[in-house]
Amino acid sequence: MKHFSISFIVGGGLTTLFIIAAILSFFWTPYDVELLNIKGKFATPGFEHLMGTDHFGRDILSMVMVGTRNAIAVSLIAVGIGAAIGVPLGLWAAATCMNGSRIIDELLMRGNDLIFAFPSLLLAIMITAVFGPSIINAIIAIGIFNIPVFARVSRGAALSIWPKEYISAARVAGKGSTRISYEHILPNILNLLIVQATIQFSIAIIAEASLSYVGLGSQPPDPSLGRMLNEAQTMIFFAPWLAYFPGGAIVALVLGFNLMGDGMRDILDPKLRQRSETGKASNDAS
Amino acid sequence: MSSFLLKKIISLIITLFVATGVIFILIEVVPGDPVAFMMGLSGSTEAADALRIELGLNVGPWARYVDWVWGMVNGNFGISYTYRVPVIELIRERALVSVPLTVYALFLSTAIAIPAGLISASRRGSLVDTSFMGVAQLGVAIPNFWFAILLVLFFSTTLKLFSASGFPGWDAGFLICLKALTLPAISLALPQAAILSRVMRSSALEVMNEDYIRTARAKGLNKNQALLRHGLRNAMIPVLTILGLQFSFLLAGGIIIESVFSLPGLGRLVFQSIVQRDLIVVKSIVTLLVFSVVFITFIVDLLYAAVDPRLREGN
Amino acid sequence: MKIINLIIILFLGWPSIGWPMTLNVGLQLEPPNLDPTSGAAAAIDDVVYGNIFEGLVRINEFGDIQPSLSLSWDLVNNGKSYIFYLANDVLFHNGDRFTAADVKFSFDRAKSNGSTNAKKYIFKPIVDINIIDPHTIMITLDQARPDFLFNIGLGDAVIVNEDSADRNSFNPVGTGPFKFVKWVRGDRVELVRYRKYWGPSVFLEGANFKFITDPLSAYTAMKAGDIDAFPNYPAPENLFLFKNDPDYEVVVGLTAGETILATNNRNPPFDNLLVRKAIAHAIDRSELIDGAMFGNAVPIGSHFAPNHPDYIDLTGLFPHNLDEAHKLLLLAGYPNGFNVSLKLPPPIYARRTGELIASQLGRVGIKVKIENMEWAQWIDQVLINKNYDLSIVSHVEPMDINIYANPNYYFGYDNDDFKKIIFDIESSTDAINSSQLYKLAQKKIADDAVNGYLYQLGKYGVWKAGLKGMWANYPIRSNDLRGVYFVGGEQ
Amino acid sequence: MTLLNIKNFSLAINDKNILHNINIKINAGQVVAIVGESGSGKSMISSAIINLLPQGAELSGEILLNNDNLLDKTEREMCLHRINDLGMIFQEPMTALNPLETIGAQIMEAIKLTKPKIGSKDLQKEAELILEAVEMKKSRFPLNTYPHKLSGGQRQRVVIAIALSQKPKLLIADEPTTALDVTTQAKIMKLLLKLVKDYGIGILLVSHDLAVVADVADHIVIMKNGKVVEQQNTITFFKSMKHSYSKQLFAAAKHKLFEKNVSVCSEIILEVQSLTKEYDLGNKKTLKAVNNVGFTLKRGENLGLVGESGCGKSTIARCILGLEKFGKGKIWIGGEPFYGQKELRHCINVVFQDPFGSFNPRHTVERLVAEPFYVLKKSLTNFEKRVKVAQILKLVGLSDEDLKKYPHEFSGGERQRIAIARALITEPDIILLDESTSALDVIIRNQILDLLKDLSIKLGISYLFISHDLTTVKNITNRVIVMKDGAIIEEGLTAEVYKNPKHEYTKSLIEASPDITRAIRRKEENNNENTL
Repeated sequence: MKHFSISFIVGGGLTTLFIIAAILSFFWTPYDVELLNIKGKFATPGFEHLMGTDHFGRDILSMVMVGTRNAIAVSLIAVGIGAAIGVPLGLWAAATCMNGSRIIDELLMRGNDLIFAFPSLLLAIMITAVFGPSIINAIIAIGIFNIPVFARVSRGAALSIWPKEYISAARVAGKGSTRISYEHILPNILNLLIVQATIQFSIAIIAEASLSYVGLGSQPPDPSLGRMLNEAQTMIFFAPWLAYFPGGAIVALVLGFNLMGDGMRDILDPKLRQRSETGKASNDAS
Repeated sequence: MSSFLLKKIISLIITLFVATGVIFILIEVVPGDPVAFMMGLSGSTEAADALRIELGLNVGPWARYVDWVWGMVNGNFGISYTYRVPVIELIRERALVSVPLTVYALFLSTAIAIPAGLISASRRGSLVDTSFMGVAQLGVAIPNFWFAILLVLFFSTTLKLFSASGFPGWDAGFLICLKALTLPAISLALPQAAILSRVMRSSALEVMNEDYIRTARAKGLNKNQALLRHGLRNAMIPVLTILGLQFSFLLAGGIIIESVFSLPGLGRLVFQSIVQRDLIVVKSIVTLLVFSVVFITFIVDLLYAAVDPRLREGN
Repeated sequence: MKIINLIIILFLGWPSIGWPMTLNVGLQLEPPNLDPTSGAAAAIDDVVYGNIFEGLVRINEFGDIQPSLSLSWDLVNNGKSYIFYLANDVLFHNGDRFTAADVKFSFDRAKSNGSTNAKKYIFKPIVDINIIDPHTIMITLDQARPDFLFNIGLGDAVIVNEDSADRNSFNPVGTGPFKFVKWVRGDRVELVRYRKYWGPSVFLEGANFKFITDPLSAYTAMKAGDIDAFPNYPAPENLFLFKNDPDYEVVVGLTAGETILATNNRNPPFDNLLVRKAIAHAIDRSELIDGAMFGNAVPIGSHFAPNHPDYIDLTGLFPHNLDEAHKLLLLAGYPNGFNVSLKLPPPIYARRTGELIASQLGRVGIKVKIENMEWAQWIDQVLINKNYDLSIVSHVEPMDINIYANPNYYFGYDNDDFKKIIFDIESSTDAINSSQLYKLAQKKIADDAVNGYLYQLGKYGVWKAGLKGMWANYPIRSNDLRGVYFVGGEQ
Repeated sequence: MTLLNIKNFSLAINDKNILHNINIKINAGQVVAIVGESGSGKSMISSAIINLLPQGAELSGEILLNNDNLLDKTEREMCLHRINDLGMIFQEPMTALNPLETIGAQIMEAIKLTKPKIGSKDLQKEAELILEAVEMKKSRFPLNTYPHKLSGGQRQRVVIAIALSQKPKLLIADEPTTALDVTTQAKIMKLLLKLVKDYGIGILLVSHDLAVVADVADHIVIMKNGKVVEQQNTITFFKSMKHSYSKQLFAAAKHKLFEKNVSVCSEIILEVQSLTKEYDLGNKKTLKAVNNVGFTLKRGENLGLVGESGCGKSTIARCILGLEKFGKGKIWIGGEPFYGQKELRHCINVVFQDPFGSFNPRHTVERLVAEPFYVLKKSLTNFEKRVKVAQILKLVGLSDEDLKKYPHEFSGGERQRIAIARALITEPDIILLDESTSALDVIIRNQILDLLKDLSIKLGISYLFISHDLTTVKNITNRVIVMKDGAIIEEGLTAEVYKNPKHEYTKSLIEASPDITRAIRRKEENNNENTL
């Protein structure tokens, strides 16, 4: 248990740090991120600029702060979209499956498979080719791929709840499957969904970084971590800090969320916790 | 079993068919005329019209869709707008880079992840476990393109061990090609290995709680023997799923890695084709990639059956 | 020509170790195909022009018209007809002999209805092609056109062989000093010296054009020695690293690319000359060149290449002056500025310059929203549908100031005085007069501040020290390798 | 000769004391039974002997196997002991075998551990022999059979075969028959007993059911809260048990309810008419889970529906509850055809088996018990609901303080009371009891049965009591139906059927069901024979 608390504390700490930085960036950054100062370009990290400046003389710390905010915003909304559409679909599929009409379930799941079968980055590129690169299209592209994930997870979890006796009891009380899904199933799979959401969130951060790395995320002058990395690429030989800080920010952000997700799983998901305890049980003490 | 197979194959075909529709519609709405693109900033309109006829872009969308799908059914993927060679030839050339790269990366990630996951699981909570899983966490968190850049910096420019970019072609020799693919494969494999080792570990841990492991231990097998002889195959089932997903992901997901290392792979071809509006190439490759995903899922299903006698007998 | 080679050998010594050698040339863009007469992509000419294919005349490194397949020519009929005297003993790479019939075939093909030649307009004025004998041909135009000779020196007008013309896109057959070997798509095109070349023999045994899209890879490939020369290195910010390295030579030259802030003159507020002038004052070229090109570019004040003899320096016409810009905006009725969009195509110069321009215009109150797009979208939205406010692009066609005479071009500049100037240029056969007219044209569009004139796009040659004969400039797109050789002990 | 001697053994896990000062001896050829309710720590003893304990376990005292302390052993030495001296059988036969390997491979692996040099032919022969020994014929169960082809009882035989193949000196059987049907249970127990005799090994039998062990054990150990409260030779134990807890257990095992004295009206409130339910198995095969079943339930009557797992009784329950669509047949509730419509649902309610799975863990007791109000036509105010819920809770022996509590705050028995409260809240005519007491410990089970009986008399409700356990049904129903393979094979007044079963199967069921009085009698007879 100790091991997991540490991961939760480290993860939670990192995440909180980034969230504070992101919120702070709404009100204050050390410098204006849209302020270009060619004369002050490539300043090395120091007192004046903690993380140095880039090729336009912009303050990297400020850009990392705003970039983090953008990454978090994109990921949150994208995961939110995925959950908002995917979870009801999954619950619906599970309900119809339990009612014996497998057609809707099959249709939904095959639809999910179809989205799953599309190479994600390619589809995102195609979506942005259709609508032009923008932060909203990045959200849509990432959001679409979250739908099947949430649909699957919630369907699977719901299917494990449906045979429970309290569901039968609710059905005996005359409750329909929609009401049962919302009253009994959803609250009981919520923990699992929250854990999944943290995982998806960290995946979305990387996806956003990849998209903006190829130039399809948020557009300049709005800073984005992925684009900063892309721009830094050719300058890494003489100004490596341009790449170290945004790259490090992505890694720390994802790491933070993953660790927190792991810790949360142990706290929130009693089944897994129980499992991990019985897991210890089979490890002998000799 | 045969009806199970038949059902799978039918659903495979339907999925592909629907996929072609989705792809076609998506491609149709992509703005930007391929002909205008090819003509550039100062191309003449007359030449553009001639080109349009030459490329078969002067007919309606429905006719083009039917032509395209019917062509693919007959193994004819059409002629690339920009390269003017059969698409299938382009795909074959690129697949000769992408598929080996994928296999290589998958081999690396499996070779790292499965032992690491097993060791972690069997020494749960130990220093080894904690450090392995710490590295895995880090591996999941590092974007692969960023990792690739760091690798290039270190191996190509600092150590000058590997050639930074390009692919010499298979006729240059197997080892030379393998060397050219090594850094890209590592940068693709690391995040995958991180994910895989976590799956392997948790799957192994779960299996270790199973009653049959206790039976095996009661027989007198020690923990590791019990895990290897009775746990491994059972634990491989979720790992297989992930492996299947990773294969498809790697096949198409190497776009960025391919461009960092200047590898002429499938991913870069599609990316370039989207940019150049070589839509017939985009359509065909995306279809092919979708097909490969569906097909690999199918293979994984068959593998399940090979591992699990319960599925083999179609229960 | 052979004498020149001899002189080189006598005075500079035999190009030493490794000669004859195969040169590895790095290019950022891979050509979509290898037929310069059908595609518009500059990347095709990058590989094939002067190496595989030759025209009747050849544009050299300095933009001069040189004899090529046509050893000399006469202008007759008041400048309406050209008589070309063709070289003897020229063999195509497939072994076919080159004759006047090939010239006729090539030009007729480019002119025909089904032609997909991107520069069909070159051939439009041709009214008659008359084969006088197998090595003499007369081409008659509708009127005197002084630019015709330059135009047939372009890649779009190279001479092709009837038997192989249809396969040139993937198996090019020309008359040049190098022969096509193979194309590993996505990686490289291999050329080898053509031993039966009709002209002076070249030094290189062969050439591999390697395509390296990623600027990072370009750097590492260069540093690792995989590439001998990058004629147009994609990252100006790295040039100083090579400059500081004695193993490499950096040659910054010029391209024919005028980088402009393209302005939609059709729509308000840019239909207002005061606004355009205000923008011209708001632009700080030195900051752009420093920030976007890392100092490696030449400022321009009009749409004309600075290395052209007829060039006049107009960069002082609208000096960087924010007060002046503010004043003009106030006069134009925009005291608080306005909102515009800036649509940027993919090249890195456009993206970087765009961010700086947005910032510079922001200083005078013009709020710029940047929209990055792919080329296809850019061509669709900006070039064809003219749906834009501002854009940044380099016009890399040589001598293309005449585009301002086309009111339907995406600038939307419709000025009768200017059209008159261009008309006079096109029909003038007098060199001194046309030079005057070109200067007039430059002045006219600069005065009207049609677009923001920023800088001439540089050509950043990076190659191993000791490599000689690479082009320093890109008057047209070509990496003509006929004069390339190594000197010195080490490669 | 003492085979195993547990001396002053105590166990704590993560500083929580689990076992206190345990002293148990087992001789070769002797069956020692440890009996206790769940949580008594009985299973921990078996885990401790074989040394497969959870992490963080602290042990003190001694476990001597042939005077050799097992607690001093390294893991490697313990492995040797597990191979050569100790065998173990677990509760869950369904999961105790590796599903991916054949039974032969799993047995041979065990043999190979004891005889590393054995040739493959001999190995195979030996495996076949041991399967024969557990009464698994080679012709029906070749070595290459996979576990999923076997029933629970057959799998348990394989597990026993694995344990026996190593010729252990001590066999630890932890609830070996709890998961099995009664007839199978009886057979397995008989098999175990035979093996003790044949091989002369000692058996440590862990069980929650005094009746089950009474038949086979030579020595009985009663455990409660990690302590041994009493241990005796079996016969002596039953003759003169001293500890009050032992007496309580004994009484519960013999439990007899007071006679039900309600008048059964002639009004039929539930009628099932030729009900048939088929499941599609694919490949054009169907399983007739329920085949042409019909019966009636009268007002005030308590009807038992008995059969072993898979006989279709649960399917019938689900059909009656409107949870499952059925093919042919009709169900009438209160004279009206019922096919799951909301209007009739208030007439019938249900109490399920699992006291833990019956409640949404996120709802309060108040909300849980009030859930069936949903079926009523007129909706009640929250206050009305609360009053009603409080009343009902009192009726089942809980207080209104429990209204705001969550299910996990209650014990199993209390939860079952809440389930009953929920079933009663709409004042239904029928309550379906689907194995409602089988997951409970004996003492609690009897309390719940008493409560049910009490409510039945008070409220005049009819029960349809579905169970695999004849003893439970015997005491609460007027009439009983016995099912096998989806069909009714015997039906009659409960007392009649028990006294005078007509069908062979019913007979074997009654014969196999553990009965403590009968077991004691048999034991004594045996003993007398031996002494004579």
